[in-house]
Formats: sequence, C-alpha cells, structure tokens
Amino acid sequence: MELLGYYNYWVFAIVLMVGFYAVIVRNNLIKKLLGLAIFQSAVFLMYITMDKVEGATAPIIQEGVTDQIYSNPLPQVLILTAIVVGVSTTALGLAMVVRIKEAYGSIEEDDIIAKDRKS
Amino acid sequence: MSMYVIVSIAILVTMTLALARALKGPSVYDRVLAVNMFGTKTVLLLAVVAFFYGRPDFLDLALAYALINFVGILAVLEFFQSQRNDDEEQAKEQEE
Amino acid sequence: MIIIFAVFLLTLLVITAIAIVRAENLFVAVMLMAIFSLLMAANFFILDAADVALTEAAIGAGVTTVIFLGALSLTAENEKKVELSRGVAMSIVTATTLLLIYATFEKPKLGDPEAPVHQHVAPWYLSETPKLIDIPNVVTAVLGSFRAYDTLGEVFVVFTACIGVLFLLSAKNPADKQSRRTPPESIGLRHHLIPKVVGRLLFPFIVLFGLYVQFHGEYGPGGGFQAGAIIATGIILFALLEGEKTALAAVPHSVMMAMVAGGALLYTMVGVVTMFMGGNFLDYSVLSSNPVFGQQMGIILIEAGVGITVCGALLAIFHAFAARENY
Amino acid sequence: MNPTEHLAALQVVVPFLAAPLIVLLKAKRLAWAATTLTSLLTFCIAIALTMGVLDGQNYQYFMGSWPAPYGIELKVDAFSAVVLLIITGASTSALIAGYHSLDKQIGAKRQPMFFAAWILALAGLAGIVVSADAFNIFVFMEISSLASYVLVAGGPDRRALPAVFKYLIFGTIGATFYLIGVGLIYMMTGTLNIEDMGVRIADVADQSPVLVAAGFITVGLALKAALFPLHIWLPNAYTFAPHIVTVFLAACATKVSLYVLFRFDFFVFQENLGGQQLHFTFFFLPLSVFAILIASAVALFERNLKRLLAWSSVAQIGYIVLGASLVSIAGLTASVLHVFNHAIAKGSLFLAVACLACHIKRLRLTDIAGCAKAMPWTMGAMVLAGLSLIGVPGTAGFISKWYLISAVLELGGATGVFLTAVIVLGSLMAVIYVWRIVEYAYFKPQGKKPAVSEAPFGILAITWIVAIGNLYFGINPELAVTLSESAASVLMGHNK
Repeated sequence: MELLGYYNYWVFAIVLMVGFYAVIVRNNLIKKLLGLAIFQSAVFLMYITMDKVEGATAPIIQEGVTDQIYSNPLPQVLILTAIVVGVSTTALGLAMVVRIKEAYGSIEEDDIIAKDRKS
Repeated sequence: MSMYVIVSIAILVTMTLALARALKGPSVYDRVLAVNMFGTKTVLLLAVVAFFYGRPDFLDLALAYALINFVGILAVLEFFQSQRNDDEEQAKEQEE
Repeated sequence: MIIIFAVFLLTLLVITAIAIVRAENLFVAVMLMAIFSLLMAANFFILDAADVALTEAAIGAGVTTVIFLGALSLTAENEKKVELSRGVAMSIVTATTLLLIYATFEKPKLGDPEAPVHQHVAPWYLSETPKLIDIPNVVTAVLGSFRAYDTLGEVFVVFTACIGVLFLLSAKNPADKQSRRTPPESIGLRHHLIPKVVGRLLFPFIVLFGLYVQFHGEYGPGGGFQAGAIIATGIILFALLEGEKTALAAVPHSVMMAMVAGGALLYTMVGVVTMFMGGNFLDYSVLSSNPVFGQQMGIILIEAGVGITVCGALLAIFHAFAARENY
Repeated sequence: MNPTEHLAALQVVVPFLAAPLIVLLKAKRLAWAATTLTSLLTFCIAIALTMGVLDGQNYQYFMGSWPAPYGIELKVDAFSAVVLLIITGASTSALIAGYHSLDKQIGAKRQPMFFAAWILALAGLAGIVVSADAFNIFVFMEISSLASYVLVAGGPDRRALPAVFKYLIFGTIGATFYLIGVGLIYMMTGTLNIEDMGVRIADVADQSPVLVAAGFITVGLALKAALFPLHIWLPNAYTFAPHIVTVFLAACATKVSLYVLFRFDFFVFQENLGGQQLHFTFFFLPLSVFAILIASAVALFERNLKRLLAWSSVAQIGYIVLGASLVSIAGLTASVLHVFNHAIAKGSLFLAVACLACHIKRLRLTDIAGCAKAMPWTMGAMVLAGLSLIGVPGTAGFISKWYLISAVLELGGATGVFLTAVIVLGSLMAVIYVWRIVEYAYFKPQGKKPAVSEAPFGILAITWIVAIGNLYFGINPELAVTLSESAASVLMGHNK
C-alpha cells in the first residue's frame, strides 16, 4: 500500500517512454504522431497526479458545505491548456503528413529519404 | 458504499474484456465494437464514481461522454464507407 | 478503494499504450488511441480533475479520433514493418525511464496533503476565489481570471493550428495534374437509416448540451473550451450524416473563419478595454463599479471568446481534412 | 491609459490584436502591409523598452493586476531588451525585404494565413521573452513553434515538408521535456513564477526530482536551441524554408530558447543546486566546443549555400553557449553580445541570399558561380556580413569574439589556451567557408544560366542597412556592450 502512492508516477514514466520510443523508432509518420500524442498525454497524467489531496473533492465549491477540502485547481488549469496544445500540434502534424503523402506518395520515413537522395 | 464497489468492479471487468477484444481483433469490426463498448463502460464508471464521491452533479460528464462516443463511432463508419467507395471505384477502373 | 481502481485503470493504460505502438494497422492504432484517451479521462476524473476529464473526453476521444481518421483516409492504412536504429533508442528510453522512476522516490506521495503544491499559491486560490470572484468553480476562476493570460495564449495556439492546417491543406495537390478523376463526393451516412434517425435526434441535444457547458462553466465542470469542442463535435456529426456539402452550406467557410478570428479578437479586446478603463491587461475588476461583478462579467466574455474560436477552429480543421481530395 | 506603463504587455498584445484581423484581409498586399506595420510597431515598443532599461527603469507588469506568484508576471530587463530588439528588428527587416520575394513563393490566397502565422510567431517569441512565469513561457513557446512550422512549410520545394515534420517532432519533444521539468519543480515548490521558484527551491534543492527537473529543462531547451548534437532538425528546416523566413528564424528563434535556458539556469538552479555551476560548465563546455569545431567543419564541405550558412549557425550557437558555460560576468557579456552580433551578421547574410534568390533558382554554390558581375551590390553586402561572421576587426563579429577570448583567457591555464585555440580555429574555418562563397561568386566562370541583373531596390536597401549595421556596431559597440554587461550582471546578480 505504501508503494501504491508512487504508482501513478511510474505509469507516467513508462507511458512517456513508450510514446518516446514510438517517436524515435517507428518509421511511419502517423505512428510517430500517435507516439507524440501518447508522450504528451503522459505528462498530463503527471500534473494531474499532483493535484489530488486525500479525501478531497474536485475544486468546485459546494454551497453550504464548510468542512469539505478541495483538490488543487492549478495543475488542472495548466493541463487544460496543455491538452489544447497537444491537439493543435497533432492536427498540424497530420496536415503535414497529408502533404508529404501527396508530394512523395509515401508516409514512411525511409522511403522519403530514399526519394530525396535520388532527386 | 459496498454496492458502488461491487458495481465498479463489475464495470472494470467488462472494460478489461472489451479491451482484450480491441487488442486481439481479429477483424476491424470487432475492434470498432470493442471501442464503442469501452466508451459505454467509461460512461457508467464515471457515473458510479460520481455517486461514490458524493458529487452526483458530475453526471454532466458522463452525459458528455455518451454523446461524443456516438459521434466517434459514426466517424469510423463514414471512414469505412468512403474507403469501400474508393475500393469499388478502383476495381471498376481496373475492369475498364 | 478508489485508489485500487485507479491502479487497475493505469495498468490498462500502459497495456493500451504498448499495443498502440506495436499495432501494424494504423486504423487499429487510432481505435486504441480512443480507448487510451477514455482511460486517461477516467483517471483524471478519479483524481478530482473534472474539468480536465471533460476536455480529454471531448478532445481526445472525440475530435482527435475524427482528425486522425480524416488523415488516414488520405494516406495509408498499413504501416511498413521497418524500424530505425533500435538499440540506441532502447538505451535512451530505458535510461530516461529509470531516471524518472528514481526521481519518484523523493516525490510527495499521491494524495499527500502536506505536499508543497498544496502549501503555496493553490490555497490562496481556494480561499480567495469566493471573496474576489464569487463563482463556485475555482478552476474556471483561475483559468479565466488569475491566469487569464495563459488562456489567451491557449486560444492563440488553437488559432495558429487552425490557420496552419488551412495553410498547409490549401496548397495545390501535385497529383491533380496526373489524374483528372474527380473523387466521389462524400454523401455522408444519410442512406443508412439507424445512424440517420439517431443522429438527427441527437444533434440538437449535443448543441444544447454544448451551450449548457458553456454557460454553466462557472458552476460546474466545463467552460468555453469544452463547450466549443462539444458544439464542433455536434456539427461534425451533422456533416457525417448529411455529407460535406450540406454541412458547408449550413456553416460556410467564411463563417468559420469569422468565428476563429472573432473569438480571439473578442478575448484580446476585453483585455484592451480593461487597459483603457485604467486597469492592467485583463483586469476585469474595472469593467463594473462592483469589482466582483466585473470579474464575473469578464470571465463570461472571455469564455465566450474561447468557445467561439475553438468551435470554429475545430470545424475548419475537420473540413480541411475532409475536403482534401483523395487520390 | 498611460502607454508607458503597459509597454511590456503591449509587446505581445499588439501582434495578438493584429493576427485575427490579418487573417480576414482578402487582398494580399494589404495583409503584407498590415503585418509590416504591426511588426514595425513592436520594434518601436522594443526600442522604447530598451531606452527605459538603459535609464535604469525596471519593467514589471502584473497581468490582470494579480500579484506575482498568483497571477502571471511580465518582466523586462537588459537581457530581455536585447532579445526583443533582435526579434522585432529581424521580423521587420525580413518583412520589408519580403515584399518582392514572398509574392512568388506563396499563392495569393494563402498569403493572409502566412502573414498571420508570421505575426503569431513574432508574438510568441516576444511573449517568451517578456514572461516571468515558467508555464506561460511554455504556452508562448508553443505559439511561436507552431507558427514557425507553418512559416517553414511555406517553402516551395517539397523537401520542406519532411524537414518541417522533423522540426515539429523535435520541437514538441523539446517543449514537452521543458514541461516535465517545470512540472517537477512545481511539484517541489508549489510555484510557477521563476523568481519565486528561485527563492523556494533552496529548501528542496538536494532532492532527486529537482535534479531530474534541471536535466529535463536543460536538455529540452538545448533541443529547441539546436545545440550540438541536438541540432539535426535545423539545417534542413533553414534550407528549405522560404528565404525570408530563414532570415527571421535564423536571427532569433534558437536564441530565444537559449534566453530561456540561461534565465532558468541562472535564476533558479545556480547556487541553489549543489554543484550546479560545475554541472552546467561540464555539460555545456564540451558540447559548445564540439559544436564550434564539427559544425564549422561540416560547413566547409557543404555545397548548398543556405545549408552552409545553417551549419554555420549551429557553430555560432556553440560560441554563445561557450561564453555562458564559463559562468562569469565576462563570459555572459560575451554570450549576450554574440547573440546580438550574430543576429545582425546572419540576418544580413540570409538577406543577401534572398537577394540572390530573386534571380537564381537553386542555391548550390555552383549555381551562384560568377554572379558577382551581375549582382555586385548583393555580393558586396554578403562579403561585408561574411567578414562580420568571421570576426574581422572593425565589424560587429570582432567585438563579440574579442570579448569571448578575453573571457576565456580569464580562466587562465591550459583550459584558457585550449579554448582560445578552439575559437581561433573556428574563426579560421569561417574564413574558409566564407571564402568559398566569395570564390564561387567572384572568381568562377559564370554558370549555364547567368544571373541577369541586380535584385530589386527594396530588398537590396534593407540588406545594406542591416549589413552596415555590422560595421556600425563594430565601430560603436557601446550600446550593445552596455546592454550585454547589464544583462550579464542581472543574470549573475541572482547568483549572490
């Protein structure tokens, strides 16, 4: 039970690195973007983990309840922004992939490099 | 309290089963169904947890999930439809 | 008890993440990505982040999946089985993971009320919000007022992404020269009875719910960003059902651009007006003789700006992908 | 409203107001004009801020009037002023020069979007510099990065697309690393304000999350700053971007990341983390030496003019980091000075490249053979800027190299001599690669398709104005030196 308090952070580290691995190793550009999305989501998990307070509830103040404690609102605000940044990056990346496919006829990195060498 | 716990465990088990189907496939339709089911279970889990935490007003969230899940699945269907159209057209061109 | 559920969900999350990376069929990977984001959202909810869970659901499971599918239908479905230099990558990844896990042991534990994050700044938000802004949702108060400048930046991130996607996808397609074949026009799903009936029934409710999330954001989870995403999802549903053309007739491109620019402009203008009224940028207190009321007014205005821009931007991005000719 | 109070905020608000309006403009010339005017206005604001800083004024601005750790604080000191001048100046001169060439490279319908992205890149970069809040810096970093991806993707060659995709992947990884680092520090201190972090971190400085955070922030920002060996995204992105965009980005984009890196390191980590000063030196000193030597060596053999200059940029980043890695007033002064002088030198070099590109389509060295006859003014500006890049006395480049060498010699001993040798060697290699350009342009016979005539007057005039800036700041370095010295003492001042 003691160690479970860190479990979230371990999952954060593992998921982060699974995404990172996909970004650097996979050859397919869409796969890279999926990896990038996982990579960013892992960071969201880290921030949200910090905000939890034992026995607290979401930071929306209930009227008439005085002894309630609330979790930390700040990491939530930051992550709301970060999620938006994540989806924006993904959309832009996908638009590039579509253009690459049209220009090169492939979305595999090694094909593209090979085609650039030829020209 | 214990009722919520049992319900949550049941939902978690169903979620795991749905996930297993999504991972194993074998056909894409299995996976689409699995994703849809997973979405439904998430809705239920959120509803149960909202009651568990004593904040039933958070049912809003479950509602949002339910609505959006539907759109996601429709997008998948449309994706398959347009792909099939493409395939048919290619087949026609080849015949010609 | 809930913590154990969370641990279970997190384990599923790791499995899903690994499966996404291993999947060879990209469509399967995108489907699993939807599950990944649902799991993530459930975790956020368990960790008391209701607003974030709502956003992750609308964005991760909804919009991201739709955009990925749009891109997939323009590219290829299967991945070629080649991996780049695996050994180096593996060692970098393992080293970083170990480093991060090493760092955890001196971190405050999950839920520890004594953690430094709960000692500084955050308690001030929780105690001052009822006095200074007087709305129940502290997340909205921080988002809309205390850190409104960040939110302004966020709006411009969406704005940038939107014009970026439009810029990229408005370039000429080099393949057009080779084949004159016009692609089949997207007819939507209107020939399928069940989606049509259910979809038409749901569409008004989704939009209504979006408006509710927009205006209820001060009291419950939600706000401009989530509302914009939900309404955009509703209109995307309409586009899926009735086909591109009808949807574009309902919300033409110029309207989308006006929304994208108008929302961002509204937000910035609120800030400029507060400057002219003698406050600092985005200091809503000067908007009214009663500073608390001024704050509430400011938050409502900027949330409207956020909602309009996000809705317009997501729609424009969706249509940009959908309208791109598949060859 | 008294505008002088709001100057720091206006630096960001003005372009933010302009961007949505530019998107809606239909006529492309109008979009260009609006963008240039906005950029000019921000340049004026930057000048006003710099003058205020020189008068000893301290610009501090609370967004929404909320006090510091609760709200977001903006702050402008001498270091920020230098970087702001570079950003807005580079943007303005590039835009004026772009009147002719952008028209050819980007279709009329897409121009409003392109210019909106430009102004957003400017707003993002300026936003990073004025902000004193770690998370806010992340948000603006993303605005500027997304906008610059769009700008680079405007390049006509299809190879721009994979290059910009790589740029996106690396940029996002860098920014996410930074976000992880900020999160870990926030976890241990509970604050996001950089100065507040510096105060509160002292109690927890020996704990592992903070050390790991320092690592992530350093690596993430080094990635964005294209510090060797994390530079691999840079050469292609610069090569295939529209020429005018290269002028803008080469002059300031990587430097802004370095700005954040130095600020974070000197405000938060130094003196708080045990041995940070040593770690900082041991991490950056070897990397900067490698950057100078290897990137210059690659530039020697490069056949494409733009890529050659891009590699030279990687080497120059090495000089900047080398100065800072010494962790001394003299070193930092040299660093900041080089940020400024290199921006002018590289800016004018790429402007000259844009002039060449008016008539020469591909920019391999063989393509520019003999072009000096047809384009004497362009090549004149390029030679002048090249001299500054090498560091010939009388040019701006000389001043920063001089300060750098004297900072290195302050170390004394074998290290001092070795580093001096590295700097001299790097400059010698610069002589060779600049000479290669000159050799091709002046002494090789003309290629198949000789350049017809000189570049249009507008772009040439701007190129010469910036090129003469190299001479001006080489002969009258007081302004740059004063700013750099006070920037260095601001950074080191935190280091009690």
